[in-house]
Amino acid sequence: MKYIIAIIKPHKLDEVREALAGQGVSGMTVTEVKGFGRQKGQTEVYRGAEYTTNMIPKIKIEVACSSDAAPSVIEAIQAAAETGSIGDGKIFELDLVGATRIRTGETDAAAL
Amino acid sequence: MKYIIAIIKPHKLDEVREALAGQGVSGMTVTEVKGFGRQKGQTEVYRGAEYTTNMIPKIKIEVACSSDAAPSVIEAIQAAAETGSIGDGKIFELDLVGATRIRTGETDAAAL
Amino acid sequence: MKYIIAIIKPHKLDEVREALAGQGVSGMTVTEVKGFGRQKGQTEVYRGAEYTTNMIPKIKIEVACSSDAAPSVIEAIQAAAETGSIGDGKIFELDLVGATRIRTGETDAAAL
Amino acid sequence: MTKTLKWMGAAGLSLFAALPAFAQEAASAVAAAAGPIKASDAAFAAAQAGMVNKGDTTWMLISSALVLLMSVPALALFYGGLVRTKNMLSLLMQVFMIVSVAALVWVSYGYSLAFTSGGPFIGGFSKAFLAGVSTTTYAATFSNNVYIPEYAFVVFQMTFACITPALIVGAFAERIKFTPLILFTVAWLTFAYFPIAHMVWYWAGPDFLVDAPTDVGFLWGKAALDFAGGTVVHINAGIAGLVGCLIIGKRLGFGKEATPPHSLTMTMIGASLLWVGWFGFNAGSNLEANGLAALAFINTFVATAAAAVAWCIIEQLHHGKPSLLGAVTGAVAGLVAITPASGFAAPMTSIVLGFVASGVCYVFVAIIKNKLKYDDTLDVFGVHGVGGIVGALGTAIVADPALGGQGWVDYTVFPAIPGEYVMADQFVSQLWAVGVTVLWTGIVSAVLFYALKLTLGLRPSEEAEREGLDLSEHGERAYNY
Amino acid sequence: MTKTLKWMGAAGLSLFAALPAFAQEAASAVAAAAGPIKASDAAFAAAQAGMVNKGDTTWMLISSALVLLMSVPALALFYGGLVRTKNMLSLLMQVFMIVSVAALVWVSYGYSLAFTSGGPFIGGFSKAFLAGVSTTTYAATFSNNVYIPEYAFVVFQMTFACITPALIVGAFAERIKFTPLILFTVAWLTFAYFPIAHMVWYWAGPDFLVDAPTDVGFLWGKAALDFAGGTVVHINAGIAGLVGCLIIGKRLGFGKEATPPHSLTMTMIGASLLWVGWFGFNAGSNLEANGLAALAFINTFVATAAAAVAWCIIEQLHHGKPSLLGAVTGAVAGLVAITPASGFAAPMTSIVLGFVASGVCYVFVAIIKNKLKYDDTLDVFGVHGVGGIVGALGTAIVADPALGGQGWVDYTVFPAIPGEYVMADQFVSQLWAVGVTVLWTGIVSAVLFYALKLTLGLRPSEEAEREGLDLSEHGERAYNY
Amino acid sequence: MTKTLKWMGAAGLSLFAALPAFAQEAASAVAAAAGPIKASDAAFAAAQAGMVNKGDTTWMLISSALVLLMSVPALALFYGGLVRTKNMLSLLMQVFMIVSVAALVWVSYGYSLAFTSGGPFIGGFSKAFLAGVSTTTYAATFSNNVYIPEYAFVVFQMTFACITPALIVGAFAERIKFTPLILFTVAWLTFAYFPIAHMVWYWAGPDFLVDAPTDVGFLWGKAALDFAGGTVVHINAGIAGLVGCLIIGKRLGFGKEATPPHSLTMTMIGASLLWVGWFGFNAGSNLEANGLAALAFINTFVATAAAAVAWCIIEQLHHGKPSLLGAVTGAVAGLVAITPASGFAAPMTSIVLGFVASGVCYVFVAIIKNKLKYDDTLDVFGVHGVGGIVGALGTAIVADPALGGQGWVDYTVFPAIPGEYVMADQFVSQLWAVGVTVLWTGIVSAVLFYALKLTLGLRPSEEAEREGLDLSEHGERAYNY
Ligand SMILES: Nc1ncnc2c1ncn2[C@@H]1O[C@H](COP(=O)(O)OP(=O)(O)O)[C@@H](O)[C@H]1O
Ligand SMILES: Nc1ncnc2c1ncn2[C@@H]1O[C@H](COP(=O)(O)OP(=O)(O)O)[C@@H](O)[C@H]1O
Ligand SMILES: Nc1ncnc2c1ncn2[C@@H]1O[C@H](COP(=O)(O)OP(=O)(O)O)[C@@H](O)[C@H]1O
Repeated sequence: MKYIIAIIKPHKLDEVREALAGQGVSGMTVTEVKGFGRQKGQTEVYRGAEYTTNMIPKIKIEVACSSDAAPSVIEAIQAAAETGSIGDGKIFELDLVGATRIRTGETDAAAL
Repeated sequence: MKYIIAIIKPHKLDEVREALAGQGVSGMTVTEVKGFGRQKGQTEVYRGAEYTTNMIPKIKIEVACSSDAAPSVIEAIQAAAETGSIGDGKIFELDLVGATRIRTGETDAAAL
Repeated sequence: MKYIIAIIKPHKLDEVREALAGQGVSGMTVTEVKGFGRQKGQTEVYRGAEYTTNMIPKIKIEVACSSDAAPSVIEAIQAAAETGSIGDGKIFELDLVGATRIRTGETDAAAL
Repeated sequence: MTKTLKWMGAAGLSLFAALPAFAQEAASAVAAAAGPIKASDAAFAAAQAGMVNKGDTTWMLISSALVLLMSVPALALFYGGLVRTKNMLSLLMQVFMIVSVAALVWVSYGYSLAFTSGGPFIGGFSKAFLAGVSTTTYAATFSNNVYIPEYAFVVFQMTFACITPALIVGAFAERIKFTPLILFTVAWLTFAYFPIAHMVWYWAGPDFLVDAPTDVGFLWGKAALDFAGGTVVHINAGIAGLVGCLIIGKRLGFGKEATPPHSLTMTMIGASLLWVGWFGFNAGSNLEANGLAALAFINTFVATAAAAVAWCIIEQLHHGKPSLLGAVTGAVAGLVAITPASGFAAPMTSIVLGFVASGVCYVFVAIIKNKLKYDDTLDVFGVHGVGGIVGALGTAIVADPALGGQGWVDYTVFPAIPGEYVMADQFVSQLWAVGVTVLWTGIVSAVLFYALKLTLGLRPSEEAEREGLDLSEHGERAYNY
Repeated sequence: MTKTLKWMGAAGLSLFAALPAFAQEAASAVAAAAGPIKASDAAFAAAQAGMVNKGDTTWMLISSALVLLMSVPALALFYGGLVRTKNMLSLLMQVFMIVSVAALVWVSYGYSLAFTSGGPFIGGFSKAFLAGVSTTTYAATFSNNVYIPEYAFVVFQMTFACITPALIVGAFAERIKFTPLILFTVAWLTFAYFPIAHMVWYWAGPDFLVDAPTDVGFLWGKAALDFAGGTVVHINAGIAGLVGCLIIGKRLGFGKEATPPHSLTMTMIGASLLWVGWFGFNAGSNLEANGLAALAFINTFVATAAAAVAWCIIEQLHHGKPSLLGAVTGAVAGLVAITPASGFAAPMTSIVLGFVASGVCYVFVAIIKNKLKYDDTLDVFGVHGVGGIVGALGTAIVADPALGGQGWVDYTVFPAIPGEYVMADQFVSQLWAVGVTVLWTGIVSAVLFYALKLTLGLRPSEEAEREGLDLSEHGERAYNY
Repeated sequence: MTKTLKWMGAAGLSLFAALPAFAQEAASAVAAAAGPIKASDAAFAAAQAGMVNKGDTTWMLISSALVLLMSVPALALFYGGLVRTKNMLSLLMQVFMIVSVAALVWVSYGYSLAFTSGGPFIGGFSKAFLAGVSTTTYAATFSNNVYIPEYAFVVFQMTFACITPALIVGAFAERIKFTPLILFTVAWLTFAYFPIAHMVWYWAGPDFLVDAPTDVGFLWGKAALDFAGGTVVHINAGIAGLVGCLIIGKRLGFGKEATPPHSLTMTMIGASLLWVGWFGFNAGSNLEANGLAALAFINTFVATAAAAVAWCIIEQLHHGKPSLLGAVTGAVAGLVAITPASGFAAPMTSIVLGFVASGVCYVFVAIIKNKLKYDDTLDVFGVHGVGGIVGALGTAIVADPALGGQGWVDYTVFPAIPGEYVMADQFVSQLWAVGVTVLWTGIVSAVLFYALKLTLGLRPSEEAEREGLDLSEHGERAYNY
């Protein structure tokens, strides 16, 4: 199984969720994060003091899926999250050695 | 070593913490996340506009532990977090190749 | 490639970011988390009711990097985040099997 | 401010009832001596000065402060709490600056255009930049031989000119550029607010009308009853908002993205302070602290309570749960509806009016709007426009003395006497006021919005809108927790 | 409102001292002519009208607005800030709707039951639906020959009836169903608040008591001093809250889960606005704008300041740190304690009263409650109940002219004269008021809570409680950042 | 409160213009009989009592409530919103407790030191603990033969003593220990505020000055004009703040870490309530509800609006975007600048003053401070110090009758008569007031801050500061969402 972590632009969340649903991915976990990278943030000015933060609000999506599903899941996310402008984000793929559904105790594939 | 990620219902956090303490797990990292899955959220109505969000507030727990401890840790979390109703959450197990304690520079087992 | 997760004290974020920049790390993802460990929190008193929370505000940093860069990245974080007092945090290293840049579709090394 | 030939006497009489005996003596002394005072009187100013009561002056000043409170922070919070976090600050900014700009426009030429003699549709420039206004000039009330410092009247009226354009912004929240909005505000005040205020509120005054029975605004002459601004403020703003949201268009993702209020806590604070401030708006509009002001005060209180309860009951039946947003929306609908009727109704009829207004507004806000799919984001039309119309027409009913109302009084004689009330006639008067206001402001608003849309443009770029107006228009965030 | 035979003269005399000379002449003219005015007088209404001062009317109207401010948003925020995020909105909703419902009940029959002649324990229905109240009817003050518009009195008293039941909800916050709470409110007002208000506050009035010395409420007859409602409002609500939290039971996870206030910022805003609004509550209760109102105002200010300082000092000694929550809790305790004494004490004795009340409340809130482990969630009993009792009994001390107090005045003669003050007797009168209030409201509240618990049920399901009342009861969230 | 020999007549005359005829008669009767009333008069108290108007009493009480509103919650929120979340609560706490402590100090000996006869620099202890103040003692206004209850004057002045030290804390926000701050407050009030208040505001009163022309404070004798406290409150606090932030030093990470305001929403609420409350501060300072109070009211309104607009325009030009923080900062700068001029300027000159003050403050806040790199965290000096000086000096210009100002009136005769206005002379008087205030408060503040720094210490430990004062000083968090 794979554990996929995607960093996307906040307003892309709905599209990504739909795309994943299209892939039959039944669940995901979402976290509000701040991203640091090439994209530069808006300049904020408070009483003449300028702040240009590079910490950009992003959404982090975590999805566990079977190894076979992984490529299509990644593709789906990439397609849905893309805007073409800097800051679209990344998709990271990790190995998932085990999964358990708390409610039932089912494990691995059955747990997803 | 293993890196265990558990998604649980928010009100279960204390019980899970106690359970982990019982397993001699000295530490953990907790994040407020939103979960998407089988569980359906409350319908909210604002001036006649209905929203049924599937993004349910959840708590994400990250615990690093030795490979031997992993099974009992997972068990402990599962037992403590279970309510039996949909949305209890998942436990994911990943391989952890290295750990470092910032304060001392100790690594691996010693760092946990 | 490696996926590095570091838990640090919030006020150390800027220093860590500079240190990583020094290592030529172009990006990272930051999350506000709560940490549970040896460090004890401040006692809060509300109308005589005392709370001593062990959930300490921490910052979680996630950095994807090449396997070769990993050791120096970890070192840099450790050096920058250290204060010597309990609660400085941890650095965890996981294997990263794949990375994709959403904007371009580039993968792996090129995606970072 | 009821500003019709007819009803004024109501205040007049109740005043005579309420004035301290010795004052009465003083007053009637004057009256006996010279009937209504005349500008020609040698002792004119002194005579007026002798008719000022410090209790009234205090009442007008504190009422003015209460109406400012309604704009900032109350309205700003009521609106701001309902938008998404990324636009919170833009709402606060829009309301705060509209109030500031409107105040400057008001003292520059607004007061003069609205409250000096001119044609039936607009006043003149004789008091531009407050020329001739001083600490020793006085404004008439609705009672014979009762005056207040003119500066107090200027500032009280100013607060109305400040809040009205601010009410409009809710209709197109989250998607308007700041500078064009400010330009719109100035133009709209000039071509919509001041004329309508003049039409509805200008008149010669109780002691002077006798000699100048035609020196009145157009709708005033139509004898419409509007105690505190149901037409000038609420219908006026409600229609402008509707026109605006139609011309500006829907928000990005309207109907698709969920846009729950980012802080109902702020909305509740705003609604509560609106309620508190509205006493200055309604009871202050009596221009005197007497039994009639107390009546307007209690009517404002109970109509609001009734409307809040009604909305909750409807929600309970419709959705199974009463909500805070519903309660405060109903409360505001009740406040809007009682505004024109506050000095005419009885407490019990006010409660009925509050119930009815709440129900009608609910239909527009929660049903019709969702059907027609226009994006009146914060329901400016649904609450202020609709509630204002319900109140304006309802006033014809609740004002009937047969229902315990205050009726109207004939001001063409001195001292004023009660007039004979015919509900049907009054209803026609009310229809005139509503119709003219809707048409006038609808046309003016449409012209102004289109002009700005085609020149400066009204909407920010898609990206700016998506990022939120706080950052894109003002370079700030509302919260940095 | 001090409503005892005894003290009224205090106001009476100070009024005579304060009234403008010419008014005095006018007044004494009346007096000389006919002594106290009589309802039988042909010129009755006119005579009363001649005794109304617009300064007083303004004061009563603005005081009413200030007391509404105390309920919404002040009390709602003070309470809401102290609960967990998931229940914030339910507190705002409960307070807002209790105020709305109470207002409707008040004008329907509450005013009549509380303030018309009837038995010593309850009034009649002669003024139900405000029958007979008009812009030309007047209410008595505490001075001979001084009146205010009756509508102003009705609305001022209404704000008290609105806030009292709202105070109760803090005791069982985070665990009550909305609809039963509203039903409780209506029943509790009817069987607890109106009778106690009548017992403590009803009397014939300064100009009429002479002829009807027995036309007074029961506790009034006991000559208890309660300037602004220590018994009727605070002890009444405090005891009802205690009974409620005992019958409803503790919150889930009480004692186990940490439940820190979700926003002390909101609590501080609420406390500050409570302080500001309380001037209307206490000084407004004088019903006139004279030197005595100014005394009540300054006493309210300094007692609060003293209580806030005292709480901080105690915390510094007890926990090593003064806290904001402590400061505002102390401030409210001081406000509660000075309420019954505000028009009787001197500023310096008010400070002492504030210090004492703060200390006693601290013991109940921070020590005894934690010992006894009952879940009076927001310390309604600990602050309002206990503070109210301290204030009610302390009034007997601070009112003593020997300590600079205002004492009492004999109203059975016209014009009123100062009475001879005996602290021990007064203390007994205060004990009567406290005892009767505690017993009456305790029994009524217990009966009502049990009745509802056994019928509709008072508590939401465990799951609903855990999810939070905002979503489960109202289908909303307070924040969507 | 303008407190100079010169201008008072302005109020005097406008009063004679404004007073009800019968009152005028009454007054002139007294005047005719005995000219100014004399403390020696047998009928002294009664005579004064006959010169009290309930409209004025109501105005002073509500104005006092409005000024308390300015401190809590307004100032606390305005400041608190601008700091980081971890220090929010410490600001709320500091303001709340400074107000409480100042109130106790004021009634203990502050009022006596400031407002009893003594030397030109400080009063005496004759009214310590309010000895001799009762419900039947009265305070003079600025009009002959017009009085208000002394308690009302004591409490109104008290609110000024409460807010002034609270203004200071913004300069060294996020880095001061609580207890030393409270000690500083008590000492600073005693050695800086009371003396300056006495110098600027103490005088014998309009009816007594004739016989005691030298019984005045030092700066009063210099004939400086300060209607509502530009010197005593704003320059005084602004300079103390500057001295404080220099002696205490910069925050950790100043210039390095970004410290954006944690909640501009709270800051906007605070600014809005400051605006509303400021009407009590400025118009209340007239001590009477007449045309002059209405003038001060409208001037306060439009100067603020103008300053807010000006700041936005400057930001638009300088940074390309107008910001909410800029708008409210400008508004406060305008409020500060109009304070000393509010009863002297005309509305149009007030607008000019608002524009100018906004521009000058912008330069200090947004440019000079960043250049000089001192950490006046919330711009207490940049807004209150600088704005206060602009206003104090500008008053000499706008008060000129040639520019529509109120000028000054000679009080050494009875009744008062207008004086001849020489702008240059007046400017010199204003320079005196500014210079003495700056020097006096600068020296006193420096001594006090150093003394505390060397004894108890002013700053928390680095770790405590980094963790935030909320937890380290008060053991609480502002938010637990
Ligand atoms: N090396 C990295 N490790 C973890 N997250 C990263 C890394 N680089 C970028 N990110 C995340 O991806 C987001 C987008 O990256 P950025 O360089 O801004 O744009 P792009 O992905 O288009 O090159 C960043 O805001 C950050 O959250
Ligand atoms: N494939 C997945 N990857 C990551 N997180 C998931 C996945 N599926 C579910 N989750 C998380 O687990 C939570 C519970 O899942 P859900 O399907 O609602 O109930 P259950 O676990 O009882 O089947 C979700 O809210 C989500 O946070
Ligand atoms: N086993 C663990 N798994 C995940 N995170 C941990 C673990 N142990 C500690 N942490 C994180 O590291 C932080 C610091 O750990 P702590 O024991 O308090 O201090 P130190 O790292 O100096 O020993 C904790 O607050 C927690 O966020």
